Amino acid sequence: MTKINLTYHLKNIRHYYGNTKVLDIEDLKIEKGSITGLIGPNGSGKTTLLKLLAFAGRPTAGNILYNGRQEFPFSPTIRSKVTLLTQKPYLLKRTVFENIVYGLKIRKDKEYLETRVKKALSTVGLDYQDFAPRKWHELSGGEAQRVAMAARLILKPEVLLLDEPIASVDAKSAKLIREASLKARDTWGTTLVIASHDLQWLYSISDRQLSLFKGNIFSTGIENIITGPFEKINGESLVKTLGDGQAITLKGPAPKVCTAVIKKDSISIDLKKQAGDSGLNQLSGLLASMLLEKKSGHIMATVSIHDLSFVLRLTPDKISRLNLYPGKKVILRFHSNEVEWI
Amino acid sequence: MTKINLTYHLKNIRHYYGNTKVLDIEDLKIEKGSITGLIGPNGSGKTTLLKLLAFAGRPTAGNILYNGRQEFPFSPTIRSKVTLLTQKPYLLKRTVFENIVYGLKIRKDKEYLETRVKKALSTVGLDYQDFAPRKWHELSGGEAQRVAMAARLILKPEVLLLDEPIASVDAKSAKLIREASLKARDTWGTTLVIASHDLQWLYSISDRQLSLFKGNIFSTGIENIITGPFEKINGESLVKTLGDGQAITLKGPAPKVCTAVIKKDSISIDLKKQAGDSGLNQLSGLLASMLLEKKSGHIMATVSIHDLSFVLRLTPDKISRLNLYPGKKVILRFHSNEVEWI
Amino acid sequence: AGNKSLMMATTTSTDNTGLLDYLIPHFEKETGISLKWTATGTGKALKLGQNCDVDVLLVHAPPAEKKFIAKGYGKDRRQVMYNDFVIIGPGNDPAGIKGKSISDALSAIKNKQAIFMSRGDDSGTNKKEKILWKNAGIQQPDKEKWYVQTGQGMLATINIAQERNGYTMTDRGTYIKYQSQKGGIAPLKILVEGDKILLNQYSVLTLDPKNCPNAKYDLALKFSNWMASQSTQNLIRDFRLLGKKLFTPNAK
Amino acid sequence: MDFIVAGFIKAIELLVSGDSSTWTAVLATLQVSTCSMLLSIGAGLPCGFVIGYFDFKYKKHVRTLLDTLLALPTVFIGLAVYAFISHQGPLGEMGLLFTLTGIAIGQTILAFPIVTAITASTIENIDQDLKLTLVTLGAGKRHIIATCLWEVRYGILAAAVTAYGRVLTEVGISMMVGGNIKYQTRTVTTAIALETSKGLFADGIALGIVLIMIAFIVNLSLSFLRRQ
Amino acid sequence: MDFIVAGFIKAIELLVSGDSSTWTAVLATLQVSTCSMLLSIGAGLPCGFVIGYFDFKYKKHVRTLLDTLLALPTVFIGLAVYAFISHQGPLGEMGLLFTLTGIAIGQTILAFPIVTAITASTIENIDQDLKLTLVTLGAGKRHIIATCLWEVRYGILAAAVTAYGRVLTEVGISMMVGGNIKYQTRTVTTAIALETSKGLFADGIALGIVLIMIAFIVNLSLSFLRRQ
Ligand SMILES: Nc1ncnc2c1ncn2[C@@H]1O[C@H](COP(=O)(O)OP(=O)(O)OP(=O)(O)O)[C@@H](O)[C@H]1O
Ligand SMILES: Nc1ncnc2c1ncn2[C@@H]1O[C@H](COP(=O)(O)OP(=O)(O)OP(=O)(O)O)[C@@H](O)[C@H]1O
Ligand SMILES: [Mg+2]
Ligand SMILES: [Mg+2]
Repeated sequence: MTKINLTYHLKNIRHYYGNTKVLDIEDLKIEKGSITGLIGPNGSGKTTLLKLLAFAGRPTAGNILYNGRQEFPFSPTIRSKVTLLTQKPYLLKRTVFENIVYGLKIRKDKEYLETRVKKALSTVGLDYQDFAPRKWHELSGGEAQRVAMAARLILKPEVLLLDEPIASVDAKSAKLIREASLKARDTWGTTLVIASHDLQWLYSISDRQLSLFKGNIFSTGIENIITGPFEKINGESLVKTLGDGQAITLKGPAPKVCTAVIKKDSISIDLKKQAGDSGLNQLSGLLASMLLEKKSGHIMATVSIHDLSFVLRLTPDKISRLNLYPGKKVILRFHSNEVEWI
Repeated sequence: MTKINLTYHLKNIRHYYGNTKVLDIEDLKIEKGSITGLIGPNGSGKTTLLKLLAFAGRPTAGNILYNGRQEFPFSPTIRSKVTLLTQKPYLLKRTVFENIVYGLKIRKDKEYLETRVKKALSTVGLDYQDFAPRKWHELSGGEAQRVAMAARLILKPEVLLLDEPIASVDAKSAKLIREASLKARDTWGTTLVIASHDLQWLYSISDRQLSLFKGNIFSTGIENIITGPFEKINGESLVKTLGDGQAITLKGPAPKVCTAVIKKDSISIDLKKQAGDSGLNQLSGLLASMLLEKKSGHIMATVSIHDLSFVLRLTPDKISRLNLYPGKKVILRFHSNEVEWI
Repeated sequence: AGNKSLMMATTTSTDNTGLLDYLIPHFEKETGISLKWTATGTGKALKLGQNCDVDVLLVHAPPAEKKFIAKGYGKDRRQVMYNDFVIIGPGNDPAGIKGKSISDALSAIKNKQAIFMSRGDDSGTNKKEKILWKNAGIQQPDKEKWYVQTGQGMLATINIAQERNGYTMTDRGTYIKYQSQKGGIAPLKILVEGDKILLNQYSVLTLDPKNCPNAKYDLALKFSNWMASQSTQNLIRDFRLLGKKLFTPNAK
Repeated sequence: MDFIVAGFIKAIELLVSGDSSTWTAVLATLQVSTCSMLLSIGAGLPCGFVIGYFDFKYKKHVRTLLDTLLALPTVFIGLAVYAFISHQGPLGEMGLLFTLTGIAIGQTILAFPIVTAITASTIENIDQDLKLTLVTLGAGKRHIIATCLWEVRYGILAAAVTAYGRVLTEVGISMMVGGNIKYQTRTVTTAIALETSKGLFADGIALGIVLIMIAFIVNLSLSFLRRQ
Repeated sequence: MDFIVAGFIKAIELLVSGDSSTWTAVLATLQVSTCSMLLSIGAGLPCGFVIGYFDFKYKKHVRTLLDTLLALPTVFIGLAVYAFISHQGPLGEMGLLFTLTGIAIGQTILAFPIVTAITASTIENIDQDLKLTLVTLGAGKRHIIATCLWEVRYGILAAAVTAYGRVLTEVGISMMVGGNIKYQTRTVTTAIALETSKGLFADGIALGIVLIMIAFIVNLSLSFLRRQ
């Protein structure tokens, strides 16, 4: 019963480049028709994970179940149903038209090509007359990216994996790509996994967010990561001193990897410091931006504390109450126990 | 006197690919030590303009004065002083270290290479031990982008042209790249021109913003562009009806190109509609995001009206007064005369 | 067989002089047998016979031919014609061999260390040359500076001799061709000729059917007979290269 | 020197006068070279693709071997083919000796390593992103081969043209396997060798020019495939 | 067939016994091929770069011409060089006829179009982004040439190896210009031709194997340049 709705089930995946482990996922389930956002700094393993999900390579260890069955690269199921928009889209040395129909031709699907290409191009905001006959190199960076996207959308895939689809795309096109992605899910039941550094955009499209950090996955979405080095004080407290003199104190077993995760729900915001126990961190910073999370109606706020950024989720209520706006000085508060070490 | 401080002076630049005009700049001056932001949708000509500024090609027509003198591709001045980070950074098939020192070696500058590479890598947030010995293909997308950036920074150029430097870079690195750019200007007097789709980031770094649209330049920064088609009413009013039933009415001579520009300073925000003359557009929409413009302390607000986005600049005062937060319903107001046609 | 055709291996001299182009149409007309030939060095021609890749041979290396038959590869060696070899050299004759006997001439060349070009390719001509050294009582030269082995055909060797101002031994036919190519004023002249030992005998060989059952023995025999027939012998006698008589028929 | 000039004049004469021995040699040359090129491309492209595309354990060794095969002397190939198709060889029954088919077999062996090696090194240069893109668009193995080869078509063209030049000009195989039989297996190159051995240098030059003209016409008709 | 087996055995004998005529031929072959390869690479790489890198008006025509030159018959080149360096030729005074230097000149002419054509088509495949990157990093013309060639080093290697195979195996030039003079200008290939014409097929095969071994050793020592 439960398995029937899982598009992917990853078990004990480890992936190495040479001797370096870049992916370490114990268990990850992706439901049919869901849109999963993949967040993480450069080199955290997003592209690697997407390639594995596309079965463009095999993990060094572990199993990937697709629709409950173990599948392998080049299996016919995968080939016809899963498609990946690569991070650096590569266009074949042909016209834009030929590029877009390439996947269809492979599937021996050759009907109404013109109409379908016209539609695919308009979904990414490009004009058929102008762009279809162009050669692959007669495009700007963002135009090429959008052509590659159109070549994926036209396939009506069961799974659509997008690796930074809006990296060099303008705001209007980013919106179009969001709409096209949502439409794919709604009309064809497509499952999407999308990696992006544009959090606002990613939050506006995805049902659930996964954070990747050094190959480890955190399924609760964007989190605040504080990297070491920490100073050890009194045997159990770890302290990171910021450039402006403020300090963060955390509790935990002597960590070797020295990276702390503080969930955004553990952080609260205020205008002034309060009295509290010694374990309470109270840091003063500047509210940098406020973005609407469309689905929940909540607001994602970014607070800069010297050279660290913290993200937290606020209600409109709270904002009105504290009269918050970007540029305002605020206090962030979280307890030194509210930390996970990785 | 005035000319002495100009790094670039572009006069009557026209650039064509085949028969298509992609750039049409009558007069553009870029001051020494300034940081210019280049904004514009995909295909508007940003990359083309940057290539011309780098003297990597000649404009079809027109002159580019560099430090008051007309220069040409491959002239020794340009070669040693101007450098461009291309939109699709290309790494040579060598190690990261060799990639970063390539430009120095060309300049026969071979002292303290290791120390300088270490510094350049740390400026873009990469660890020397880990990355310097890697081969060009053993990098993630964002890491490659940052290596390319380091290879430009190490040259301490007189002019640094950056084409979407943070397109696939994480938030932390985007910050580092901003700091490195500012530092380059402050310590070496570098002139920077930066194209990016990330307006928040671009506003946080640039002194002045140029908008490109279909090869035309608007030197007042980000503007609101409304593309046709328009319906003509009463011989002089042009009306664009939005999907949600609202309509925008503009005045102007029968435009052929059908693109309207409304400056952000002509737009005001309110919570309720007011009485006004028939030329006043009052559109209801949703406040989508608020970003801090660090330098001015103003806030850049984005308002979604059906499928159009409007950008305007607000003071903290105004925000407090109207109690604005992302997600709030607002009214935008501008007069139908306040329009430029291109 | 429906298509009566014969494959022959021969030496380059018969082909290069044009003799075959002159004779074979007669043969084909008279017998209705079509004849193809491949012209190679004598050694390779015999090898092709040994491997049964041809049906008949026309060659000029009597000792090798006899060995070929003795080994059971060939049969019916029939002498059909001869021409002769000559020693040629630069007009100023630095070794002074003009008019001398063949053995004296070779000794003079050796003593003067005058350049001598040898084909060194084990061809019929080369084999004859080796016999001449032996007859003159001179140990076969090989690495001596004055003894140059070209490993090429006759004409190429003559051309090299001319470039190097050296002596060489050649069949008369090739010399006539060389002379004509130089417009009659060839730098290399005939200096020694006429000795009986300089005769160059051509023979037709058929292949032993025991070794090559598939070879067309009967047709080969027909060709051999035809070559020896009086009318053909007359044709050979009448053959002229650049106005000069070249081959003397001597079929028995 | 004069014979070079004479050769040029003679080349035109030969072609214009419709000299039958020249024309049959031209025809024979075209036949065998076309045949051997088709065979060697048909076999060499897939082999070159496999060697260039995949990473396998002994790849470097295979490449070294292949590069070594580029130095197969034509006479050697001629001898080896002869050994097989001579009457006493294992394929003697087929009667391929002294035929154009025999020559074509030898020339295929000559051209195959050239096509394979250059194709392999062209394919090796292929962008990793192209591979990934094809796989993720659902291309099967045949599509990947076809598309990759098409992406590097200018490199493939160079491979073919180089091999063609080699095949067109080789003498050793044609001589050994074909036997240089007039009106039958005489090709332009064996004819050149013959004329040269006769000392008719002008004729040799003339036939050489004829050969170059063949190559020129072939390359001209291929040039529409080139990048504009 | 037997002579192939015999040839293998003989090849080993020849090398082990230190047969002087074989070893001088091997030495001569190495000398001329090394010399002609150095010259043709020195000239061919820059030419190939210019043709492949720049867009100029008659580029397509130049490419067609170059491809045609790939089909220069060796005998033709041999004759042409002979015409210049024979005693009656314009360069007769230099005494290059029947010398290894003469052969090397001819082989350079043979290898030059191969190196140039393959280099050009490799360079043509270069990423536009590489060009732009180099220019914007301040590379001058010499740096651009050097770096581009280094970026496509595997393609260049293929060009060199192909040309080397051609030079190593050619007979026409060595025969015509060198004269196949024993202990002097006899190369391995002209020796093969000679042995074959003598009917000593096993010896021909043996020398062929010797030549292939030379190529193998050269390629083996080049293989460290290959992509790992
Ligand atoms: N080689 C080319 N041939 C023809 N047209 C081209 C070529 N390169 C770019 N163009 C066109 O020129 C226009 C400007 O391109 P340019 O690359 O400068 O845009 P851009 O502003 O950098 O866009 P992006 O944000 O997508 O990078 C676009 O319309 C593009 O389609
Ligand atoms: N071919 C390779 N060889 C060795 N290491 C590699 C290779 N490709 C990627 N890596 C490393 O693997 C890690 C994960 O890379 P990946 O491309 O998955 O990151 P990413 O999350 O997609 O980053 P980005 O945001 O920069 O695209 C990085 O540390 C990277 O340096
Ligand atoms: Mg990535
Ligand atoms: Mg661009």
